[in-house]
Amino acid sequence: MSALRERLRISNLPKPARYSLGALGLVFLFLLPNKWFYEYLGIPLGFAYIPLYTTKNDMASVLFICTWIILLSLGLNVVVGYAGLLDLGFFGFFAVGAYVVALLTSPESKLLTEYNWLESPWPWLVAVPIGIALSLLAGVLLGWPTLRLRGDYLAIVTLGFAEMIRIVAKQQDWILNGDRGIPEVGHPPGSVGGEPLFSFDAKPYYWLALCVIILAVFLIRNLVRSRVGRAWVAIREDEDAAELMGVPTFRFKLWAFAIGAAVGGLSGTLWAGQANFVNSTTFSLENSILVLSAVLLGGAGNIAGAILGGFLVIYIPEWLRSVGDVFGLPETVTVGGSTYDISPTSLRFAIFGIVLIVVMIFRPQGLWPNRRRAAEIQHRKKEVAVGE
Amino acid sequence: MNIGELLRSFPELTVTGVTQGAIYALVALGYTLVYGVLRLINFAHSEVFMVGTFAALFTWGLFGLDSNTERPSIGVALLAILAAIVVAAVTSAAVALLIEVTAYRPLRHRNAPPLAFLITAIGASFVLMEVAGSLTVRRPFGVPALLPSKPLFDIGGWAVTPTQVTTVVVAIAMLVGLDYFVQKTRAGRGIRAVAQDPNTAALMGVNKSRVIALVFILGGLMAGVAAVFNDIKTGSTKFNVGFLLGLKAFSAAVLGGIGNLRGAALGGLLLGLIENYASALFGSNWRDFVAFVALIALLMFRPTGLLGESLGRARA
Amino acid sequence: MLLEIDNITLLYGRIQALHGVSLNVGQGEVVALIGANGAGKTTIMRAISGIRPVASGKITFNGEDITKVRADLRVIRGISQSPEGRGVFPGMTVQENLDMGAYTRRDTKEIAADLERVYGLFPRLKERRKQAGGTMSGGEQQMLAVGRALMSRPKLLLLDEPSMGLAPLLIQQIFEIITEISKQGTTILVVEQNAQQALSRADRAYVMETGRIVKEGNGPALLDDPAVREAYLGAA
Amino acid sequence: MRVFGGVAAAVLIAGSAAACKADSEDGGSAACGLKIGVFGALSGDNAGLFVPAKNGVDLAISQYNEKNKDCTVELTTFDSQGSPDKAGGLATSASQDTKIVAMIGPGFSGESEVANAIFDQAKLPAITPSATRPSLSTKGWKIFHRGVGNDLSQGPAAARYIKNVMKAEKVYVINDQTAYGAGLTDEAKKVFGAGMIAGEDKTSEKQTDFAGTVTKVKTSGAQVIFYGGYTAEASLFLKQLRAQGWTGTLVGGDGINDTNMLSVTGQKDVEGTIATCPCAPATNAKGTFVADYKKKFSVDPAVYADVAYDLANIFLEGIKDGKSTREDLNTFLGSYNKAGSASGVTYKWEASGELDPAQVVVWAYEAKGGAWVPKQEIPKS
Repeated sequence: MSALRERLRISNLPKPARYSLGALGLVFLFLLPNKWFYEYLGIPLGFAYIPLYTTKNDMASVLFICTWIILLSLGLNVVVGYAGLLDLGFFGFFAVGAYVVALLTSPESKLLTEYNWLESPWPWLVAVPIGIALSLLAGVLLGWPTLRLRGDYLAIVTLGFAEMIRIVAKQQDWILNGDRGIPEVGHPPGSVGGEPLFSFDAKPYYWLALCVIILAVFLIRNLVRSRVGRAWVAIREDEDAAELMGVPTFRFKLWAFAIGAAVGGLSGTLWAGQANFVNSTTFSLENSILVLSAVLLGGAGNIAGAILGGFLVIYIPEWLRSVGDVFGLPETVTVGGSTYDISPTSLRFAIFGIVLIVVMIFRPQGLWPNRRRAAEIQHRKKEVAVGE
Repeated sequence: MNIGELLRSFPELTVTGVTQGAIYALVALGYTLVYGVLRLINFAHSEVFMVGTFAALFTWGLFGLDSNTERPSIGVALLAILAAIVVAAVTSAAVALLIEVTAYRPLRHRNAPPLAFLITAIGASFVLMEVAGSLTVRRPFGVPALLPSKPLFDIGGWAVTPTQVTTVVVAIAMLVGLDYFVQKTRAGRGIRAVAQDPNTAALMGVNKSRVIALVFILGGLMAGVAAVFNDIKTGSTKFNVGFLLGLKAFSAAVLGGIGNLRGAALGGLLLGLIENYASALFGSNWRDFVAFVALIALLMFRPTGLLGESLGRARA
Repeated sequence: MLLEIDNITLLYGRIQALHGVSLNVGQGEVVALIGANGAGKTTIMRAISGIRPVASGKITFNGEDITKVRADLRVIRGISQSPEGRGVFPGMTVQENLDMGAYTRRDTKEIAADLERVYGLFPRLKERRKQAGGTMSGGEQQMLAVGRALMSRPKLLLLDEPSMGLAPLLIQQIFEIITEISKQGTTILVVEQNAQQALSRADRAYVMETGRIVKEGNGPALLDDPAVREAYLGAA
Repeated sequence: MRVFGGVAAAVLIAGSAAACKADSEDGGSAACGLKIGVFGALSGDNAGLFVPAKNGVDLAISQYNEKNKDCTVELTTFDSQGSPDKAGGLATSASQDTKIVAMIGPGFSGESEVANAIFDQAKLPAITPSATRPSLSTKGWKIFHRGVGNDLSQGPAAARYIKNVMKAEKVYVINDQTAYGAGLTDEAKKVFGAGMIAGEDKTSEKQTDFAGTVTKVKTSGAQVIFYGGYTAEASLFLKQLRAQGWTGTLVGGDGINDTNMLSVTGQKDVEGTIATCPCAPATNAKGTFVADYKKKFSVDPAVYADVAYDLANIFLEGIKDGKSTREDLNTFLGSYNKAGSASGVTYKWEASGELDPAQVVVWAYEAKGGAWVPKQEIPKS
């Protein structure tokens, strides 16, 4: 059984088969946001039909949300999965990227209207590298003083950092304009037949983000397979031992932080380009927690796992919106004269919470873990003390 | 910066800060107890607290008290508070134990990596909060007026209300009681033993599972008591009341040195004061900002919190 | 036989630490287990006390199969261990550490008597009863660990490297106390690197190498075995 | 595998009613089986502000369906969690469903920025019961309608009431940092002028402890607070003020003009509190709305529930009239001019989508004996 599975592993297939499989997968992903394509994704069961697309939310938009969450989990995976640093405030870097783009590209940005630093809004494409650079800088600035802290102390510091960014963003009279936000954020360039390519339709953004993800995956994969990646793993496994072996742990941890932050910022710039409107409500702590769940649900320390996790944490709740219709479940229930809303739409995060618990109980290593880590965890399982 | 504001209202800021700090401290104990024994941030503890606030409200409902009823006589009020403490503490403890049994114990049996616990904790938190949100239609609920608002006495020109006195007194009693329990009783010794060295504790005949369950129950009891006084103090509750307070209490636990009971008490008190002073100095909108700056600054100088880590390892 | 170990194997991750080990300890005996570092002695102790699960084989204590019994319940059945590295609770006082040894017992009066008995064996501990365990010297911690193990009134006392890191004079003292305890009627299984002391005081002994028992016999007889002498006593 | 079997069984029981792609294409005559969407925060932290509005729409539609059993209208919810980052996809999704001919929402100003642009492209008429940011009506959206006065109407009116009617000398100004709360106080402050403002502070959503702010208010000596924000915080804040012995008057906008403000704060503490509302008491009989709402949802209607109920009824009236397309309904709104039965507001829109300023009368209501009692119309200048 396991031998067969081994033989069927993609990495063990002959090269041409592997490449054509990969190409097929890519074609599938690029076709996915098209209605004529996804409408037929589903499970026919007798005369019933379970659609796999999100019937209550635009599939292309959901996919786009998936992509920027995936980018975030790729970034956080470097920090948590590879370097083993618990970061509870990763969304802070996303906020930095998003706000930089919003401030530079919106005609209603206070940089133009109040401070007169800019004469006219900058194009999105120019703002993106600045956003990434400033996120990276934020990562270094946060990491420099705090990376000496260990474990859970680092966790609370990162959480505090994200909250501080949110509180600053919340101030109406400050540059970020609080809850009122910054409208008319710039979009990526390009037009088709006179119409701008990037406007309200989420599809082109999804395709763009997909390309960015592919690029990011290649970059991160090469990094992980290099000396840097090995240093990270050494730090994760045993920081003291790594230090003794001559690994400059602080520098590599800072590296992980900075790279993670840059990828997080990149995600923010992409999102702002599509969102059209940026305000402080998006940057709540719940989102940081969601991204962390994505990484760990997928399988920390594995790029594919981070991608899967990032996809699922968005897709599952969004898909759950429609499951009431699919299965013909009642929306409300009346108990003792009181009506309670039990529609999957309103309970979807409760259901998602149960999914998280169940997955972690049966696959503590995540759904698609790093093979080596999975093996370690499999063996740990046998070492549970008697009767525990 | 508004130093005048701070100086003018210093006594009252201190009194209200101590009251808030007492509630933080009680909730922080739950984080610290579990962390001390399991090295685990019990993210769902905030919802244990939230359930407690509703349990208290329910109890007062049984007394026929709601936010519109006249203030009851002092005897009835104290009885109602006492009943609410019992009900809320027991309910919270039961929820805490339920979380341990459903979300953590199965993972321990599989020797799962620490971060897996964090995810089930987040999952449990989602479940509790969303279910409570659905059941309560996500609306706020008013708490009956119980204790008279006439001040009991003055501190530096600031009137101290019965609510503040009761909150602080009960919190101190709970803290002292818990400290005594952990330091002096057989079960408390078991907790400390597991916290300090789980393997050796097993060699002494300590049942680790039972100790862990006990720790969750104790944390739940504290959170339940905190919930009662938070109800009385803020005058209302809502399905998401735990989130922010849990975050603060967790910060307080870290501030004092997570895993350290007295540290949690100290951290809670400090955080309550810092917040109040900060809202006078910089405006309430910067309150949490300043609290986090203070926390981070402190961790720079004392990387394991004010009193250092670990249950009972800090030498008294 | 008080303790019978039948063909147990044990894994650390993918590494097999014990390969079918069998040994037994009779009522009232002092049995020594000697071997080089990493031979698996401590692992056997952990298997007996139950903080490590065995992969296969059987452990019988007092006629009862305890292979699947939880560690804390084995203490109640009468197995007590002074673990390797002493395992003193650093944040507890000497007195509290000793009280931990009697954790499973409820007979307050007799506990007090046993406490006096331990203080009688280790007067040094009595002097330091209020001191935190973590602040004591290595020798004192060792005494504390042994004393604490006695506090549960064990039928079988497991001593893991009681002489580790001690000055020669203290080693002598510790072993005299072990003999004393044995005379008072407690069965003892002792793991030692100091083969000289262990073998000269043991009724029987086992020699371990790389997770297997390679020799067994009378303590004094093994002391005279040339192979043992060469391997563990540093003399031909 | 067993789980899967259960799923399959559920599907079979659900039968052909289960979402079949082809289903939405056929159906009865043109005007039947239409859908009205509700767009806003239905779960998550901000849901408390919008769930009542959704319930209001739900009530209106179920009452309509009760009377028109042969030709019903369906409610479709879009839970954006109030967040602009979720709004785009849901708005697109709503636009694509041609059965959806009308939209109540989005609930908040932030998500409105994103969603209305998409509705405008799809020509889907939308009326927001609660997004009060003034600039929303200046974006050139043809489908945008606002069912309440914006910050520019209520903020100054409340300020005038404090200044001219209450004749307060000192007022403490507080907002909750939401677009609504800050907008309200910003406009009010312009009326007060600097000399009148005894102090300012900001609260946050989800905040439950207001000790710092309470202390500041008390030491400032102000006897009037203008609070820009919602019931969830205002009720707690007022309660804590009273617990510390503050005896002044709290004045707020329609964000606190709901029954929860009364019940959560408690009759004794809330007594005397002023809430403005762009609705006149003559039409403010509220009919059987409160009772009906309470019967259906077992709670008192909260902020914007009445507005949303009225707005849904406007759409339903249009549908009943045979306006079965988005364009028709949008035109219908353009010429509408009637008072709502629950909120008492006269709904007549300008081309920009704002309520006709002539119709926006702002009244002050006072909490008295456990109810909001109309006090007086606030003069326009």
